[in-house]
Amino acid sequence: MAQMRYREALNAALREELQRDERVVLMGEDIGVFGGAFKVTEGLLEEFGERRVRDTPISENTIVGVGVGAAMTGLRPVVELMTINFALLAFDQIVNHAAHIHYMFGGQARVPLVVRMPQGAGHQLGPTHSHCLEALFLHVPGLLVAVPSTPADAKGLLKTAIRNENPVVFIEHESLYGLRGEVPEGEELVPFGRARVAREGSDVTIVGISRMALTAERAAERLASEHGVQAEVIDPRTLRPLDLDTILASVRKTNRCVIVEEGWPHGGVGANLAALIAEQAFDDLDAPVQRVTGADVPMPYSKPLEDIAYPHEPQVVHAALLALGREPAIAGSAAAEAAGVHGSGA
Amino acid sequence: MAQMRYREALNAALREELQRDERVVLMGEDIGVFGGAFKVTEGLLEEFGERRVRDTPISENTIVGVGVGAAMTGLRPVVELMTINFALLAFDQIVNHAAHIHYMFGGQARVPLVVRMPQGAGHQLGPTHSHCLEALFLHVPGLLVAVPSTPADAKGLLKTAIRNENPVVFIEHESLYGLRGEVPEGEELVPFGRARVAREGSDVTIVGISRMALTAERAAERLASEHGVQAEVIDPRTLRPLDLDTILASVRKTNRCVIVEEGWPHGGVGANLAALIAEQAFDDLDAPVQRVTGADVPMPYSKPLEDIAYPHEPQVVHAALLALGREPAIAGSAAAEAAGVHGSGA
Amino acid sequence: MPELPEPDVAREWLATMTLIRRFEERAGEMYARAKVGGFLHLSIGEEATIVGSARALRDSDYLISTYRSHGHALVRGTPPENVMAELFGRVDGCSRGRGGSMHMFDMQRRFMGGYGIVGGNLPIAAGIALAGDYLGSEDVTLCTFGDGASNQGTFGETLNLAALWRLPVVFMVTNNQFGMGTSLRRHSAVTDLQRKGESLGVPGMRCDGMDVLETNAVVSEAVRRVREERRPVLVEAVTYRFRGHSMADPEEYRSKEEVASWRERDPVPGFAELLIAEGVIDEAERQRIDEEAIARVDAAVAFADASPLPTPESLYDDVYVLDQEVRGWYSLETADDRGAAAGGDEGPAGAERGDQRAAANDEIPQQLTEALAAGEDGRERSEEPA
Amino acid sequence: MPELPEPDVAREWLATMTLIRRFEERAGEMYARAKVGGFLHLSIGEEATIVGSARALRDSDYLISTYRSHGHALVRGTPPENVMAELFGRVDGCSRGRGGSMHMFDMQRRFMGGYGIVGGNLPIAAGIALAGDYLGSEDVTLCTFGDGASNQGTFGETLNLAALWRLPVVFMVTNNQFGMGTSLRRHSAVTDLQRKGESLGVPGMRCDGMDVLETNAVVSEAVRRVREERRPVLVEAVTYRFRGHSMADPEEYRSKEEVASWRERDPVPGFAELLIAEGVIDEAERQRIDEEAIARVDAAVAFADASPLPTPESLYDDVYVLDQEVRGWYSLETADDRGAAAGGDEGPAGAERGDQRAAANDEIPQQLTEALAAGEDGRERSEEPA
Ligand SMILES: Cc1ncc(C[n+]2csc(CCOP(=O)(O)OP(=O)(O)O)c2C)c(N)n1
Ligand SMILES: Cc1ncc(C[n+]2csc(CCOP(=O)(O)OP(=O)(O)O)c2C)c(N)n1
Ligand SMILES: [Mg+2]
Ligand SMILES: [Mg+2]
Repeated sequence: MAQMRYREALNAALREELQRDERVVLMGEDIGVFGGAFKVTEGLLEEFGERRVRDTPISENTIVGVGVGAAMTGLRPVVELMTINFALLAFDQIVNHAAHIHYMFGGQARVPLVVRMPQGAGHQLGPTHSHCLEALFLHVPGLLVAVPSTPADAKGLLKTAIRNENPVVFIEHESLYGLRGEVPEGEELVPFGRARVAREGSDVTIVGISRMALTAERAAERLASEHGVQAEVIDPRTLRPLDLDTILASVRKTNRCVIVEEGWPHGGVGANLAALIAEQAFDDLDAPVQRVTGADVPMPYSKPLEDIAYPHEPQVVHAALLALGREPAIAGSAAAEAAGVHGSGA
Repeated sequence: MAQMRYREALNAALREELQRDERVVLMGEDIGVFGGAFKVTEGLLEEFGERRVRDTPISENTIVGVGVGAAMTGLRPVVELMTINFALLAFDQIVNHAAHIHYMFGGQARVPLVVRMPQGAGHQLGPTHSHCLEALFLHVPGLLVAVPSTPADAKGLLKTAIRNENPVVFIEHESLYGLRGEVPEGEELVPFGRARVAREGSDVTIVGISRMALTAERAAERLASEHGVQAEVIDPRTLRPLDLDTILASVRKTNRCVIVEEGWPHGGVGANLAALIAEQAFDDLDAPVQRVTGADVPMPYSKPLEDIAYPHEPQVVHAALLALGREPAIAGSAAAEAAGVHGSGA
Repeated sequence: MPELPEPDVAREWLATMTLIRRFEERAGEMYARAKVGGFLHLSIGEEATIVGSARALRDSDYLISTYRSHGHALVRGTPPENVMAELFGRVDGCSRGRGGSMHMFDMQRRFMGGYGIVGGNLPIAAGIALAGDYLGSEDVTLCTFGDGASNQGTFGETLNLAALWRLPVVFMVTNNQFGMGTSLRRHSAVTDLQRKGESLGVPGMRCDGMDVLETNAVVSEAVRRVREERRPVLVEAVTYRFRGHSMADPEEYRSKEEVASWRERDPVPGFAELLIAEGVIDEAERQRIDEEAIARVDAAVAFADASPLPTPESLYDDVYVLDQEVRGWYSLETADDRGAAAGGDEGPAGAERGDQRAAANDEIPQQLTEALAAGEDGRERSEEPA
Repeated sequence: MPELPEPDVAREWLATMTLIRRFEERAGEMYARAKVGGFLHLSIGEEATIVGSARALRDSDYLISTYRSHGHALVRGTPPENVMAELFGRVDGCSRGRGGSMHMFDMQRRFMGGYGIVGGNLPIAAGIALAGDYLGSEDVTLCTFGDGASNQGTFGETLNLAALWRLPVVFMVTNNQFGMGTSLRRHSAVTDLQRKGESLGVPGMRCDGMDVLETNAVVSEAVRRVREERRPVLVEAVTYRFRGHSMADPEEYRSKEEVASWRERDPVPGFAELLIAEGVIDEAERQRIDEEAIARVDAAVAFADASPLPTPESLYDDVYVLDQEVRGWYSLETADDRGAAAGGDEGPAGAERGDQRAAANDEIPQQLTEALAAGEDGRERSEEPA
């Protein structure tokens, strides 16, 4: 085990895969000479040269499309988009092409492409640079979607993504790049479709998506120390495929569930999980699934607004207590509020 | 009241608004000389001239962006995208720009833009031309989203959309263009955020989205005649804003709910509604909300596959009976299936 | 006039152009008889552009096209049987019935597909060229698209990137004078399309796309330059589609006279007459070539008719390439399955289908098929000519 | 050398360039002191490009820019107070604290905004020009963007459309030699950027963007042509940014010597010295202009510091323009509310907020503010230099 930052873990995964497989090629804006906007690709140009680490013009849709074509004919491209917000420019190549080509051409062509990008708020980057958009990708059949929250998962899932035969949307988080954690040395692949149980507990299940897995863990600590509540915290790690089993098993044990995500509430990951859980474990739920989500607004720049526009521990604690019937249900209110809790007391 | 096709109702709405307000301008690929790929704009170039009915080059992102800029400075542009699949090329202008400008610039600028487009399967157009993507738009704060299913609503909602001060994503359905129905004459605006109760009933609530509102109505007839079940059918008409009140009131009466949509299951409209209903009416639900959705596949061309990849009455009837506890719950199965029912028996 | 190729070659060109013509005429009939669904975009009138350009390629070179690509599949050697079967939506279709007219594909023959999104194939072409270049091959990629597509953002993005990275792509704009119902002059500020790459570092060439000899000569030169100099070239082929944009097009945007005057330059009889005039073939051989084409198309229709429709069970096939990393969405495997999976020995049932769906209802397809047969859904044929 | 303008005009140009310079230097300091969040993209070195071009406009003309736009707001007359307040995230910010450095806006002064998406402003510029043209005004739109943005799909799409529709836009590419850390030669196949519109029907011009006189002369001519001929022009302004792409940029992609040699052509002292040499101002006046700029910036900082932060209650303001058609998402209104709404008399509470959320928890902001003050979220400053 080594201590590594999330960024370094990603860098190590890229380096190891570049070393292992000559077909792996990196492409993206400023990933080479500049070393990557978030320095994830630092040093790779120097080590592997311009043939394998390719700076691109600013042309998001096209660089993803170049990745699609190269993947169809023998390479294993890893395309970096500087942030997920710019991926909206590449939505056509990601959805209409990468996701559908294998099916549309009757299985003849494969698109083993990884599109990496960070998401997330917290750095006051405002409405064009801060959103969490995993829900848009999770909707699309043909894509796989990973949302690692720890350095170990970042490395292990990225290696798996690069070796996978399907197009993978690999969503990192800007606020996690500096995070340190234990990372197993060498060839530790983390499989897709296996959730990580970050903390065991029997009172309430908290599912945290992307960075919110860590927020959920901190909330769980506080629930234990301040409220005597033992929360089980689950990080699904991949949203497509989804390890619903692990989540359902936990909910069947705790009978209460909170889902925490940073993205917008409507049509979000939380809504999807809440629907699945209610469908599969209706009789096991003693209270409605609570969703803690980002606020339903474009992300504002100003710090006090940004701070309350995405979830933090207090809301998660609050939602868990609500799920446990330990806080009064809050009726619908038109008053201003933070990124907040959806659901009513049981 | 006049009998009109859905297409003609849209055409009438455009004509009336062009007549009423000099600031209304139409833009889109082949909407002028060609009369529109689906003939929605037929005759309007002849009547209003090239200044107001503008054929554009094939440049989806840019024509939406031109609409944004024109809307910010005094026009009320109505942009047609030939189908919703091509809207993925314009996602950046729709989300990062149209949806966020009012907020991002502190309320100074308004974007009274309508982006119209049809969606939907049924014509064997294959994976790049058949999807239902309302869930992608419904996720985004700052947008309004309309999904009319009848000629009257098509006309009334489009007129409302054109007069609204916000960017509206107006989603028509390819298979509905030929549908006839009663349309009130003159200035009948249909407000946003008011569901249509298409059929009253007390046994089960069926919410149908876009074309699926009609499928739900037909299923309800069959439920009544073949199973003695009285279903209440609700068409929300707009997904942002959403008239959750009407849906909740119905669910509080029937205690059972089925949601029918044509789009993909994961992160779909149905998941969102199911989550909202479970949160707001947990104690009123006697069974899990059932979702009937399109299959989780890119839409295949071949007719027998396309036919089963989106919902029809039988699945809706089946889901309603499941919600009523009148059919055995189907356990998870790996076998092939049609566009299908999500949920388990209570 | 460029020199005639060897007689056998010239005969093959004529035969292929004739095959494409006869195939598409028949496809149109089959569409009218509702054997074919969706849209049907015919290239009738554009056969010289297709054959002239594709015959400038080696077998190992790649070809990539648009939704108007029956001819591109045929010229690459995809059997008409499989192209027709695709139109019929059958399992023997060259995309197994998944793609239809707009999404033909033949990996084996390096026909990298038809694409329904205007402009969508350009970046993919650059990627294919990149892979070939990277892997040390000499292969060139020929990417065809329409005049209308030259206004799409991917055009500028891809040409710039290809020039910058010196990718071996021949971009060929098939200028058939219209993007749907919008004439060149009404959609593109610069109508001299060969010049549209200049500002992007891509030199241009032009050929008369109604003349298979000139098209072949110009594209051959482009392919040679691209292969040797390792940088892209843009070729404009000036041509005309004789039919509507797709079958539903009433063609009100152009005059009958205009169509008639282009039809006078019909490339298929034109080339046949040239070969007769030059003594390469005689009238009897021309007849024979035509009859052979018709016979092949007959066989293709018979084959397609006999080919099975996909079964409902195949709906979820090939959404994903499945291996043990790819569990299905719902992942409803039991603890036992999981043990097996961890051991790397995963049963095919779960694995193949990826467990994508929870609440299967195997009766539904049956009920549905009946309901649909009864016409309850009231579906009509699409009216979009797109 | 183009002629000098009237002395008062020349003085104003110098004063504005100086103000932009001093403002940005101070903004950089404020960033280092964490008064400013997010990214901060400075235009230091590019002031002549900004002032020279903007002064070619009438007040009623529109200007639209990118995330590097403090100077564009200032040159249009937005008070430095409001620009600094925006950087500080305050309610008096020119975007009310919503946009920050990348998203400045001033509707009143027809500064149509900074945009964080590279290439995102081009179509919007065309739309603004369309509206002006449509409404019969003579207004011209000046759209500035970077060399890197010229590779984005919107560039080709928008220039073609603007040429086709004869829209009155001056597209100005501020060629500062880099898109982030990628030099012009490494991102664009054609580096003579004024030519990048030729294939799109947009004629090009070039100016020395370090020279405010030349920039003004060339852009004035472009504006005149565009206004009279009603068709777009592309102007390349050749310049250099002296600072990193944003504050976090270690600038390893270029040499100190290169930066130093461009700094010798610093446009602000350069123009001041010219005015002294030409006898328009003397050294004392130059000093005074500089001191005035510093004083204005001091005042701006004081103003911004005193301006309140937005209240939590304002979070949902202006997501939508609300009227009776726009109900909130959850629509939790009671039957009574609905009655009122139907009567067209809707209470402001529901209407203003649009009832966007169901489960409000008014205590949360309070708790959160405390938790965040305690540093529990472990947030760090963004390291992206984007
Ligand atoms: C992105 C996108 N926009 C619009 C369409 C609808 N459409 C299909 S073909 C076509 C015209 C294309 O014209 P051109 O590129 O000249 O090719 P041609 O059809 O003439 O071969 C249009 C607008 C589409 N398929 N994809
Ligand atoms: C669509 C998009 N892609 C990438 C980025 C990240 N980014 C911000 S500025 C920049 C470089 C732009 O260079 P240029 O257009 O030359 O403008 P300059 O910064 O030099 O003024 C990049 C890549 C972005 N903001 N938007
Ligand atoms: Mg064409
Ligand atoms: Mg630059």
